Amino acid sequence: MNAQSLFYWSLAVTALGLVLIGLWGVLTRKNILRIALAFTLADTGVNLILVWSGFLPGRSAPIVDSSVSSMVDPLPQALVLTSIVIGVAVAALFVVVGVLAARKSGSADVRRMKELKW
Amino acid sequence: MTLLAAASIATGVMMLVAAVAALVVKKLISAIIIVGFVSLSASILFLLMDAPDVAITEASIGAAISTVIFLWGKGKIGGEE
Amino acid sequence: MIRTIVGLIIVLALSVVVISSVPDYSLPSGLQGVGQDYTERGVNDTGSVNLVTAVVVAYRGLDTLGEVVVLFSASTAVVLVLTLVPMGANPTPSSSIVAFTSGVLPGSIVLFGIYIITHGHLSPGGGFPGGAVVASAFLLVMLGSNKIPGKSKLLASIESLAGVTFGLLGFWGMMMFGQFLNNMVLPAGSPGKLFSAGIIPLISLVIGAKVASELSGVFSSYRKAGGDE
Amino acid sequence: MVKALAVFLPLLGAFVNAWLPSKSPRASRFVSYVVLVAGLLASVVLSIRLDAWDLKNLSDSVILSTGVGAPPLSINLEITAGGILAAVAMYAATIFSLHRFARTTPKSQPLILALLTASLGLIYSTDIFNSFVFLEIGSISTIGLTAACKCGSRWEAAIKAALVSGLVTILYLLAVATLYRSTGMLTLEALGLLSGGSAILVSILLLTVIVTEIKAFPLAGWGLDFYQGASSVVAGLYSATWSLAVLLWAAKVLPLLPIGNPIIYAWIGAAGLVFSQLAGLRASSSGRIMGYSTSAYASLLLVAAGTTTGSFYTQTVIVLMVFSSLAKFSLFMLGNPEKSDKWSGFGTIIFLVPVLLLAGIPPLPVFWAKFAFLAHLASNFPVIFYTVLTGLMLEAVYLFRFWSQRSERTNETNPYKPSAVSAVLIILLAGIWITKLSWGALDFSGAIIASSALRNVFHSLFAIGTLLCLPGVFKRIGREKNYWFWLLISGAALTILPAAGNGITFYLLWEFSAFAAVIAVSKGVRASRGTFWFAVFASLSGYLLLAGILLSGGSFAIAGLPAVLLTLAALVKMGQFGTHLWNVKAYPAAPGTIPAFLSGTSSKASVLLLVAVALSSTGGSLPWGRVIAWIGALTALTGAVLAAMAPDYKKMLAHASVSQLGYILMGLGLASILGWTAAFYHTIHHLIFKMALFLGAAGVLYRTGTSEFNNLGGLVKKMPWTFAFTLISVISFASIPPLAGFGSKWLLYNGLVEQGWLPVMIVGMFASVVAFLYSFRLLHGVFLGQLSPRNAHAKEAPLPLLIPQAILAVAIMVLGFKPTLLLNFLVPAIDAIPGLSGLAPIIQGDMVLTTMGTWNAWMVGLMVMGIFGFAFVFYWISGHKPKYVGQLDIGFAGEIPPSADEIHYSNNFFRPYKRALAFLPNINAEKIFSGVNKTFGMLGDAVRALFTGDGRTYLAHSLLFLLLLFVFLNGGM
Repeated sequence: MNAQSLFYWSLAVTALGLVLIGLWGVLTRKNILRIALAFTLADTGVNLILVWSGFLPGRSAPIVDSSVSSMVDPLPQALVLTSIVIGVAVAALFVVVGVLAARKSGSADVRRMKELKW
Repeated sequence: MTLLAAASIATGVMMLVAAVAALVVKKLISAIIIVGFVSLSASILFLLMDAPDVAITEASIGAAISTVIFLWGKGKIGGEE
Repeated sequence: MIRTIVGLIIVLALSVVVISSVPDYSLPSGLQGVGQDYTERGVNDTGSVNLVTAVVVAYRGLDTLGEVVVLFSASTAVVLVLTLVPMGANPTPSSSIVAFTSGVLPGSIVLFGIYIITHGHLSPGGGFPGGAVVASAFLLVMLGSNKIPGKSKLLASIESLAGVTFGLLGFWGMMMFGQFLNNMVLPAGSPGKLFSAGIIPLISLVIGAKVASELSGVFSSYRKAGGDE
Repeated sequence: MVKALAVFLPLLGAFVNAWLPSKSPRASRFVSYVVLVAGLLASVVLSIRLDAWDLKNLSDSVILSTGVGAPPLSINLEITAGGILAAVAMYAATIFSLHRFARTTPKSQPLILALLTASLGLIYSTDIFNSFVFLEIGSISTIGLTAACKCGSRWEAAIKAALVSGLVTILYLLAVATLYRSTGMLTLEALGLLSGGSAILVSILLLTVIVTEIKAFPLAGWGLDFYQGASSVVAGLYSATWSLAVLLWAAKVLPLLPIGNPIIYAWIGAAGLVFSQLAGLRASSSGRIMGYSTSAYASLLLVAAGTTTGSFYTQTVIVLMVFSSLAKFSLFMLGNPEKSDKWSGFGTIIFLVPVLLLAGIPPLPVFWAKFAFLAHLASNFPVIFYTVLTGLMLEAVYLFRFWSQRSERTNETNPYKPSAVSAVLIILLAGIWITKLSWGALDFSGAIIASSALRNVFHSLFAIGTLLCLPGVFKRIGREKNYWFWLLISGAALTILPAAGNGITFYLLWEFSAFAAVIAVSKGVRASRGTFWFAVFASLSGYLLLAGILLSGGSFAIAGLPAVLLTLAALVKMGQFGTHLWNVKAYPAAPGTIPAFLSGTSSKASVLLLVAVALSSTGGSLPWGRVIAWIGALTALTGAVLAAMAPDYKKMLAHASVSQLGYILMGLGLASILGWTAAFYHTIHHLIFKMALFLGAAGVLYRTGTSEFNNLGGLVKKMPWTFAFTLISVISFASIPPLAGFGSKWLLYNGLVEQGWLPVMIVGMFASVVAFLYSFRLLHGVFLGQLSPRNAHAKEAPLPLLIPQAILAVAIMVLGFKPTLLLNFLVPAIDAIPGLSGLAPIIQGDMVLTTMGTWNAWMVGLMVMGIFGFAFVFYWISGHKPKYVGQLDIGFAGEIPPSADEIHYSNNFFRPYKRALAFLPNINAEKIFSGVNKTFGMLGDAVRALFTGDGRTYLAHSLLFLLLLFVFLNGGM
């Protein structure tokens, strides 16, 4: 494995690792804010994967100057811009709702938020 | 290219360690700061992947604004896990 | 404990699923599909030098409109929920250092943000990061002042006006070209200049205003609900 | 331009609304209404342009292109005809519900408009990332609306929705990245270009996302909690807009997924349908019940995606999903179930329509889609068909229970909400419209019963029976509500029933009649339990009928399983074989003349069904005729015993009715000319005397307000005419010559002897003996003995009830003395049926000759009257004086006298016989059914233990589902 593909695949491993760690946190953490943080981690990982899916090592950023020849794919970057903003919007709402739910159940522990079930 | 590989691996390892730390560390406030740090590192990776637009956005929105949001939430809930 | 282990097993199995689905571990040789098309004809189609902006604002403008709506809905929801629920806590008064900094810095931050917004089609940046930067200036102002800001009419007006403008620009494209959000209703100009790329700078401005005002709205309602650090 | 207006107007409205100062709620409401109505108009224009309303080519579309360039560079919205119909429903629902938001939380209007925009965008979107953006708008506005509307558990509901939407985001974006990296495109069509590992990865990711979002079992947990926790107005708006949009989006994406064999969808759906509906049986909160119903429809969507294609798929999905969403919308709009509900007559009906719609009862629109869909399944995927039908039956049970529980609280005013009423009206209009479109499927040639003579018998039976019940409808007791309309509807459907020329027509009319009768029963005082049982058994028999018809290819069965199912349908409808539970519950609960209608007239529909089944098979024989006859004989016996023990006038008649229908079964089971003649004769005879008895009971109830024997007695002095007519009926059904009942029994026993079915005959005869017991009790308990002081003011029954009885009594006399009037008509018609065994009776003047013997009605009549006359004269001459005994004057032979109620002489009248029968095992239908109920309940509890209420568990469900899919697809492909 040469340095270029090491660079390329190490990025993928980092991104996937973040997603998996985030999901693990989501499944196992009890504090509602901690779960929100885990979602943020997984989101970051997914965004990295998206950008990575259009990435080619050794090319330039998708801003046209004199040489049009070799650029990375602009589309995934555009998608990630959208995804980041969506992520922060969701996080803002999640935190507010989580805070209110925690205040109602008297603790931030999701195991206490089981009024609705079955 | 070797330099890039080394940088990306170093950043990646750091991020993964930090991510696990954010989930297991006792204090919620530390976790929030660590997640902010992970976001910032992610924006470095974005830069490495030739995505300056994304890097700027991630740094300003992912790292800064998200952190403020979480800090607010922590302030409202109070206490630790 | 059981949950931790089960979670670990699920996640590991998930990693197996993803890894086993990767077809091959070679490097991609070049761009494929629409990515190649964008790099070849992006500048001609839109007049924007920054292809990411070209995609965000021109080709996939509908996504961006949708994304603005996401932010809009989230901020409306946050403001709505927080105004309906009295939290009772007063914000703590800020220290003099913060107060001083917050008096000085915001002006230059806002300028920087506006620069990022308006040069989105020329250099990295655009509506989203620029708007976020402007919002952070607002955040600083808010942290510095000891007063609880009232419901800002200005914010609401900017938010609404920007949104309506975005929508109307969409209808303009519809009328001119039969294509919602077609950006070429203004001349493309010469790529690389500030006033070029059709209405991309205009839409960037609208997006920037919208992002800035909505994030600020969220902060302001947080502030009113108290408890920020 | 119209296209853009139809999609984006609500968005503009939302932006404007965000600015309008909160001090002028009227302005912002005005803006909302303007954009909504304008958007609705634009959608309607588009729908007309696309010719969407004939539901034929729902895949036709117009393109709304956006941005610069063309796909795959830019994004198109594809406005399909089916989508625009859904959009019209969404607009309408939003308009209907806006006033409630505008009053309570005026600032939520931007969110409502954003939700509508997201819904519209999602159903039109053709791009995978674009769909993601709309998905996010939708879930964010839903979460916001949920959290902002006053309701106890709103935050918990919102946080669970937020957790799930977080996971969905991650899985979805992983799918997007994989898709883009493999194909370089983001259009939905690009899904078809995938292959190998990435195809599987994208498929399992998107399938998990879809199953989670549409809330199909087993990933429905969050949705159930959401429906339970959100306020009803939010849940209503949600189900009519966002939930519908997600379903239609899923319907669009599912066929595009690169999965080898889509039958896997159908299996997920069918299994999920049964399991989730089992769990639904245990749900008590009405929001949660709606959640389970939503899950059922999501599962149906999966089944449809797995088993159908092309325009049939689109049509099925659009009709099922759009109208079930509207139904749920109106149920939610009808009020907050947690508060005390306000129902009265009209409100109950308004409330019932959506329930019937969800249960797929004709002629509501969902019925047509379900019928065609199930027909398709029956002929192509029988196992999935049975599974789906079971699930639907379970759903019907809890929906009816839901309805009966809620309509129990009936004593308040202000019954209905305008929005719900409007939605229900739309549903009804749509039902009429779709019925009109499907009109070609109906056939009124009467082909299912070839013999026009027999057809006419049924036509006239149903018509006359209904007419005789009508005069009494205005004599209602206490708080009984108007039911004449539903009686008329049910009777009209019955009257047309024999004209049905094919299976679907028969089924339609059958269900129509049954559920009009259900509504009529619901008008009684405290009738909700009785109505519930009636509705459950009516839908059970309806589903059996449906299954039989569909399995025999839309017609009536020749043999085998379909014939058995059809026969079972008829038996359930008759109340045979242990299903008498519904008769015993519904008749006493039903108001006024409804029991007379149900027992006398409506039960004959099942005879018609049996005849139709028998006629379509060779030899006019029912499947397992001997078994049928045995069922009839045993039911005749047990029904008679139960009737003798019954403590209540109407309950006794209900048991007696079941018992008498058993004789008809014996006759039909014989499959001989004699047997069939007996069966038809008894059908007519039963209609006559049972209606007379129940009308008499209605009169007694009207004057005394009670039907318990403990409170009756001695009414002969107050109601002599009622007594006279009841006496005639009793004599007749006790088979005492010269009245009509003798003939039917005589013919029947002749037939049984002719075929050598002696054991059946012995049981039948014994049942007739027991019938004497209850007929005596009936006369004695109600009319003879001492008058109870509480009935001292009672008067003769009103004329509208008496005159029909008089007509029926005359008919009994005429039939008794001149049976040949009828037999002259019946025998040739039955003789003409090919394949019936045995010889036809010969009619000579007043004589009826069989191989067994001769029956001369005049002679027999005169002989019996002579004997009676002799006995009467003897009694009169002997000068025996009656001794009058008070009602409570009974000896106790050393036993401790219990309470005053129990020492009434009518109480436990046949106690000695009960003791004599004590050696028999005490099998109680109610116990059996409650046992069945309990078993289902335990199963349901086991299933719903999945939904622990912990949001993280739901996320784990999704991920485990994904892993299972991976294992399955890798193993299966």
